[in-house]
Amino acid sequence: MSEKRNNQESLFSPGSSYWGDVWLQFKKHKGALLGAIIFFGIVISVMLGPLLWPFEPNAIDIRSRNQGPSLLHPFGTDQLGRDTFSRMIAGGRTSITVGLAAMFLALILGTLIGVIAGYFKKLDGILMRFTDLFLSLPLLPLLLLMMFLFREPLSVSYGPEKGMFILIVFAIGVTSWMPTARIVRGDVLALKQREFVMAARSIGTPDQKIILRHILPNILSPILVSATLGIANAIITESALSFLGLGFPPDFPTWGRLLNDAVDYLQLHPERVMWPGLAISLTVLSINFLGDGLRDALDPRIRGR
Amino acid sequence: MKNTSLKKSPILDVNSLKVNFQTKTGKVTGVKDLSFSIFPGETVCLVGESGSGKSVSSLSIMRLVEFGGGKIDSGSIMFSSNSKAEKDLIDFNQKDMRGIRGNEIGMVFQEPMTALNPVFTVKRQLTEGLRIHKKMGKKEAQLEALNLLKSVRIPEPERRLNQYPHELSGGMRQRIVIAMALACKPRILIADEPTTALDVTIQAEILTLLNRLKQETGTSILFITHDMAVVAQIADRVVVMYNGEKVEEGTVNQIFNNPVKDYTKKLISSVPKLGAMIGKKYPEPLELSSNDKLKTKRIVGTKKPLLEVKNLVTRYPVMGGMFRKKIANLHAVEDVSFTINKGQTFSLVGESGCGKTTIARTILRLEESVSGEVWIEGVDVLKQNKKELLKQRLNMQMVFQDPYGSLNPVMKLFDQVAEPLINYKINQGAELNKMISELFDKVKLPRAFLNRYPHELSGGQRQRVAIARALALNPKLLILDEAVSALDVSVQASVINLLLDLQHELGLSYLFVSHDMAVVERVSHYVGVMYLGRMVEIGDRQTIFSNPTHPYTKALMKAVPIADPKKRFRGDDINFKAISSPIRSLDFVPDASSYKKIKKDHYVLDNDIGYD
Amino acid sequence: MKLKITLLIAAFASLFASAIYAGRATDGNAKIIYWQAPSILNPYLSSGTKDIESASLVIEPLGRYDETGALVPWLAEEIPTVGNGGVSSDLTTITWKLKKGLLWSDGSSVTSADVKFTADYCMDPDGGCAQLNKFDGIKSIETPDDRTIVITFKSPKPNPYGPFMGGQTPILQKAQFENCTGAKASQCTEQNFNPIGTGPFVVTEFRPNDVIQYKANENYRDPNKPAFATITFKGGGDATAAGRSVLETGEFDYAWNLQLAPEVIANMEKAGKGVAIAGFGPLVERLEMNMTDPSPSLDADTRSTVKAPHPFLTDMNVRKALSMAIDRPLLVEIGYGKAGDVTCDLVPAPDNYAANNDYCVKQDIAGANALLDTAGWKKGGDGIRQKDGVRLSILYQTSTNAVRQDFQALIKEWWSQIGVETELRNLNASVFFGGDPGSPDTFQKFYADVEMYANTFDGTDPENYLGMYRCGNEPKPESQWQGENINRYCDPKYDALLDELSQTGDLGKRGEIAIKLNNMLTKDSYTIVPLVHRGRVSAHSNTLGGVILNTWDSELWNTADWYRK
Amino acid sequence: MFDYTVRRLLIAVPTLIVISLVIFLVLSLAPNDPMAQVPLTVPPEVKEKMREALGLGQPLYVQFWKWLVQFFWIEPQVLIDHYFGTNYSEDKLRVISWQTRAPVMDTVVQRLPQTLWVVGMSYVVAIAISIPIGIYSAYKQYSIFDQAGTFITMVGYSIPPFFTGPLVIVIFAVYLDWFPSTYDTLHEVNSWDSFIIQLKQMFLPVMVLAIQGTAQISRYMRSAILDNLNQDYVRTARAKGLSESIVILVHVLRNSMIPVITVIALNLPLIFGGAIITEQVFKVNGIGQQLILAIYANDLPTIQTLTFIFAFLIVFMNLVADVLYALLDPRIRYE
Repeated sequence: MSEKRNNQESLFSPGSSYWGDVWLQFKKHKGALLGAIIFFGIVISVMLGPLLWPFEPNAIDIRSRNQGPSLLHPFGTDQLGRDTFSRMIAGGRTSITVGLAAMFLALILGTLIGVIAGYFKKLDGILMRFTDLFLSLPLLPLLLLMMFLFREPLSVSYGPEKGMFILIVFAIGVTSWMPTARIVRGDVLALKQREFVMAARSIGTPDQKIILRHILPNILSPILVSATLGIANAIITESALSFLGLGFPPDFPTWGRLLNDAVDYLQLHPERVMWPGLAISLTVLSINFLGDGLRDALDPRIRGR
Repeated sequence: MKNTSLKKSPILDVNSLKVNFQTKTGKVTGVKDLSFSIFPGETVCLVGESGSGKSVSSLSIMRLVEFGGGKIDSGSIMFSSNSKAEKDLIDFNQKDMRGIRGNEIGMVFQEPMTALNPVFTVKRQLTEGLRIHKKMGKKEAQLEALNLLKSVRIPEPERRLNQYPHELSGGMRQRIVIAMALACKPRILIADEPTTALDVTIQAEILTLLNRLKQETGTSILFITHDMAVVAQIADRVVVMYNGEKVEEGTVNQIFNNPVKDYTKKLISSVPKLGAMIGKKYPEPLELSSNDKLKTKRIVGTKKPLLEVKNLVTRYPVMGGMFRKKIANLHAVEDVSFTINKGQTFSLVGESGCGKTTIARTILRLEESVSGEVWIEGVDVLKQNKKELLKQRLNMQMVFQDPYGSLNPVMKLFDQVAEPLINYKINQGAELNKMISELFDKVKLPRAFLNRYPHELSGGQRQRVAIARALALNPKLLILDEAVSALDVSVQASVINLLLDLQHELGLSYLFVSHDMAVVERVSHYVGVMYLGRMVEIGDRQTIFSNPTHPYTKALMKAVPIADPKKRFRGDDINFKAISSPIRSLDFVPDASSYKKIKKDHYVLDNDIGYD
Repeated sequence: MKLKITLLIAAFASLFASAIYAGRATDGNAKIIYWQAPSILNPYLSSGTKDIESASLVIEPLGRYDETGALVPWLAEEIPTVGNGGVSSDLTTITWKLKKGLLWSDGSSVTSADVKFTADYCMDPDGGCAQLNKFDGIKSIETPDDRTIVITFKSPKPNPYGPFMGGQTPILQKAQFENCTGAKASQCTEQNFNPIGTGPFVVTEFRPNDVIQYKANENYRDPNKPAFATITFKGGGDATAAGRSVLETGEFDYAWNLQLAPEVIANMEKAGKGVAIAGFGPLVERLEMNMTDPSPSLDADTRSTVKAPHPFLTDMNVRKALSMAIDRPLLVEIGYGKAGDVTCDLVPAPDNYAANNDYCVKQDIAGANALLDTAGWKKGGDGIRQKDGVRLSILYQTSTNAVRQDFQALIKEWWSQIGVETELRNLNASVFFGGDPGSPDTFQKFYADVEMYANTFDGTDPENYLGMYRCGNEPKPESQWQGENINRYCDPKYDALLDELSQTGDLGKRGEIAIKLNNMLTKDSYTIVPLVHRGRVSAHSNTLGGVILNTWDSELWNTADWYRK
Repeated sequence: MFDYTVRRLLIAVPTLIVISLVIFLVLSLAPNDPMAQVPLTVPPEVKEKMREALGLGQPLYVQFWKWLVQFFWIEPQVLIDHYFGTNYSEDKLRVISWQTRAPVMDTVVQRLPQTLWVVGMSYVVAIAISIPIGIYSAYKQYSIFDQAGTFITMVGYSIPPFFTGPLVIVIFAVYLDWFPSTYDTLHEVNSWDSFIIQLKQMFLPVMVLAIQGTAQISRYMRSAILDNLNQDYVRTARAKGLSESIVILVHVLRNSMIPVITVIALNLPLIFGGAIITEQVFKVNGIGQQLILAIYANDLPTIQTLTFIFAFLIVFMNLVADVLYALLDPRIRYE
């Protein structure tokens, strides 16, 4: 044991920080690097796209409807002559925002529950039962039900799009925190046995400070990894809801919505399925690779090699 | 030892072996240049500190190093097998190597807890090699497995066959690993730190077992260890390694009595030898090099009590059954009392699970006790509420065993040492910086380390950081829980000296928790020996070591290997009594500890605790 | 309409064809796919089209509507009219006479008692009958003999063809359903899943929400029919898959109601396995203008009620301009293709009642702008017209549905060209049409300025349909927001004309009045702005013969005549 | 082992009851109305009558209690009657679907086998594909195979089944005409040929579902194998001279299966979710499709029963996984 560690030690050039090291390892994972580049590329183009691209996603141009890809409309136009590229950008904005927001919610919930369950022994039993309960709930039906339940009240108070956004984020968030909670709990339990946590207690660090200073920074790796998986999951779930007719309203583009609308045109205008399909796959894929690389980079056992 | 074997030709001849590892920063050398040979029937010890390349060498001989990313770059490993003439193992492909592994060379690893596959029975794992190499049938192999278990002296061998590894104790598991390695009667047994993870009594048993097996079967042993005391107990010849290279080679007597190289000398002098303190009333630092002698300080301390532990009881509930209810109690600490004087060291010794660490943690209220009192500075720590306790922690601080685990890997060292000061709002800004810098000076760490992260430090350096952190609040008592056990000998010696220095300088009191009798002898004023949660013997250090009275203390003393080849274990069969379980049923009422006074400051437990 | 002529020709062709085929149960198996799966085979317990139509292969009414909307006798010998004496001259009784020798599929005879039982079954107050409105106003039913049924109404019924006319009200066998009346109706699973009927087929297996297996009825009244020995009726999936399985893969012979984009259907047809056919009933997609003020600032008792007139939609010029700005042919092209027609009428069919207006066919943005200009609606700085501080800002709501959202987007675009600002809103169909008085989002509450949906009427008589727009029939808090006068239209002249219609028995006269009523709502007042006359597109394989698409009755009304080419 | 299993069972019971309560409450709070799909031509009074006939408007606790009794007391009796010819359940009110007016459980019994077949088969296929991929990827970590395997399985994971479904239909059913696009639920297997037809019609839905599972399982398999490859016992096994195939396929695999089994069970909700969509796309008459139809039709008793059955299946499969876990891992067995 100790020998292996010493070996590792000698490998670290002095002065390198923890994150610098993670970055070094991360760079080694070519897939992850590519994934990161693609993902951030997609995010940036989706966020900045509307500023640069001349077409509005909802601007109708009846004369140029159902066009294939051209220089003017690189992705073609739809049945109302709306520019598909600008719709893809608008859709990506929603999909990625939903993904990120739902992921954050799930992460916060999962981490909170995981940390509390792992750290406070008294609450562990009940919180884990609670987690198991959620894990046994049939998610898709539950999601569908939640759509029915809350879409109206929310769209009244926040408008159909914002209301739907809140609902979808909330619904995906509260149904996908469990794996994070489980992993985090396990790691916190292990971490609690580590002597530096005990040392922190013995030097009088209060519980909440121990969690903030010592526990959370050290469980960042599982959290980050489940974050990447969470984004991917949320994007797919949102599109599945759109497919079942329970997502955003039809005039509000998201990738799932665009894909679903285009499925009918699969044979007639195959490019219409391709764009959103490609966008979803590419995003999810790149995030997954990103997560893979992060996991490897953050895992000290692998980092040494 | 007789050197008749030297006349024969070696079984194994390693010649300028060079092993590299491919890592992200390029090639890293595991073994630079190593040559040695093993002759029939002899035990060669490969000794060195961590990172010296000794394990890599053994794995290279087995050609297992390739599975860990290593590559043998050059050199030769000539092996004369049973049947064929001498061959270079480096030329073998992995398929041919399989005929050698387990068949002609057996191997035993360090961790008996993980070396066995948890999901297969002992029988299955024992017979596997036999069926492959010896082409035995199922029945035959089973019979042979039973014989093997008998030969490694496992009690109830028939029952063990159908058990799973987790049902066995660490000592039993290591015996099974040894049985597995010896199953096909190999010409060489490679034992890679086979006793490091074991308690001393079990270590002694395993060492005698290996010695005996060697005599019975004539197997040569390549024994890898970092522990000079173990080397002294078992080796015929010793190869000292440092940084991937051989430093010195010679017979065990040569190495211990007339080391040639400085490194070897330093290594030998760093090892605390049991009995080295005979006749010295007070602890004093180790003499690491000849010029250290001048600065020998004796630590006298005072006779004023600082900490008094009275009738401490700590139990843990054992959950089980269908409803996960409390079904039993683990009696970790049972009616223990002792006193620590100001400026002195009280040591708690005992084997794993005896409750010594629990006591340390209970005093700090890191674990909660069932009953008892812990008095320091006129207050009972166990009765204090959370707020008062926080104040109390200013008096006591702890240093933990694992230098890798006791520091937060993602926090800068400065922040970690400053944390207690920030918690107690003692200092801020420039003054804080100054204070931390001084603490680093105190533990002899360069100030440049302040902004580093733990992984950039070596084990010893980390332990110094941990000590600095513990000292930050200027406590009166430092609880050292196996604080030097995980360190390499040379590092261990310097940390011990640092601790003694600090005690001398600051008048600190130590509660020193350790399983290493030799270290305890070096640092203690008073010693308490623990067994199954009870203090079985307590007294001043000299008395305990010169006149162990309780049978358990005696056994413990007998089991400690001494770093002197002249003081080897005698008996053919050392068989210590297995430690019984501290788990008792809920209605079990333990009797209060009663002690027999042998003389002043020397008490022996009178209760029947199942050890005699 | 051209299409109808084609259909007629097709019908004749099939008549000839039917003369050719060999006889009962000789053509093997036919496969029908409905993308909505039938869940029950009793139309009295479900109003779903899928359920009614899948049941229509088994149980039959006394009379049916044919593909032109004309009444044809089915189990009855003839359609009773005032002319043939079947309907009393005071329009209060109707007398049906069953055909001779009719047998149930179990071999027993069909009698008038079965018919009377069926009426009693539905009119049982505890039964929750889905077709109860068809039996509205019935005073008594007598069965003077085994074949005669006399239905007496409480008041004159110019259109007495409610009960037992069309697929919704087929005859149930008394013997089978005797113990299933009232509250027990829903527990008779076996009966509801396998009703004994007089139709060309009998159920051999029913898997709710999935598949029905039929075989030819041995006791069917025409010994040479049906041609198919068995029929498999598969339900579920989506319209695309259903269309594909008929038009492209040829796995099925008949697919119902292909609500697909026109070009998608056209593309599927290219595979050459089958053809899409269209038929039109009176279904109209329209805009309804809210004549009352939906402003959220009003309290619940006033909002969208007649107490508060709408700030600008009460101006006829505004409504007219809004209608003029719409390019209906484009809407048809994008949304419905073959399955749609431009219409300016609320009642576009049947011919007798259709006004056949064409005032709205051509889009006229300039005209609309000019109209608003002269009416005093001036464009403000933001391009939105206003008058006396009232801005032409419209909340335009409809149910969630891809075609409707396309329409919304297009219409919003056109209206912006005439200086009208539009906010779009779409609501889940089950909420929008759900009628829950607690929900603010039902189409009845009309908390919007304009809403779009489609509606139609049963059978061929629009009296009740036009009667919806009677004064006082508007949804309001006092009526728990129930009522059909969605746009809160109120014109005493309209009501008087409605009264006249209810007293008129003569078909020609009725047509005239209905057209007048239609024009009052559309052409004259623009209270209702019709957009598209929606038809239905179904598809059948090239080898399936005898299909006559009928939108007035069950699409599967003539399966007895279907055959394999 | 026995204690362990019984404890798991005992935990499952309250879990199921709480789940049923959650489902019930969520459902009854939903503002959907079973009459919404009724055509506009049906007047409101008639709708009101129909609504009453469905038994709406009773207090919540009465409905829940009624459902509990019907589901846990009467339905088992029906089952007993069915098998033993007794008539305990006669004239007792069962859970009746609003849509079909038939006992929900009758339809469930009819449809459950298809769902179990499709989900089960896709699991088998997914496991059969992913385990070798996982093992080999881990064994040759960062090799071309590993990278490609990762890529392909992730592509499979990232494409949602509602997209793959129509896609494979267009490719394999429309253009290539290899497989049918709809699942013939009436098909009976009674000969070799009909068996082939059955295989053919199951092929597409099973594949679409399996693709999703494969990605996840092989990822977990890979990391479990990686974890175990670093373990000391692997070195011990090699030091014994065992061949690599025995080391990996016997020693490592058995240990790696332990966490993977849990993951497989934990993924069940996801697969059931996928099954709902796949059944919808291929018109397989499983309970997933039934659920979607029931949701569209606001058929409360059916939604309730089906959601609960899904929950039950998940809990049950988790239980099976726990027991398997214990069978594979002797450390748990004697806990």
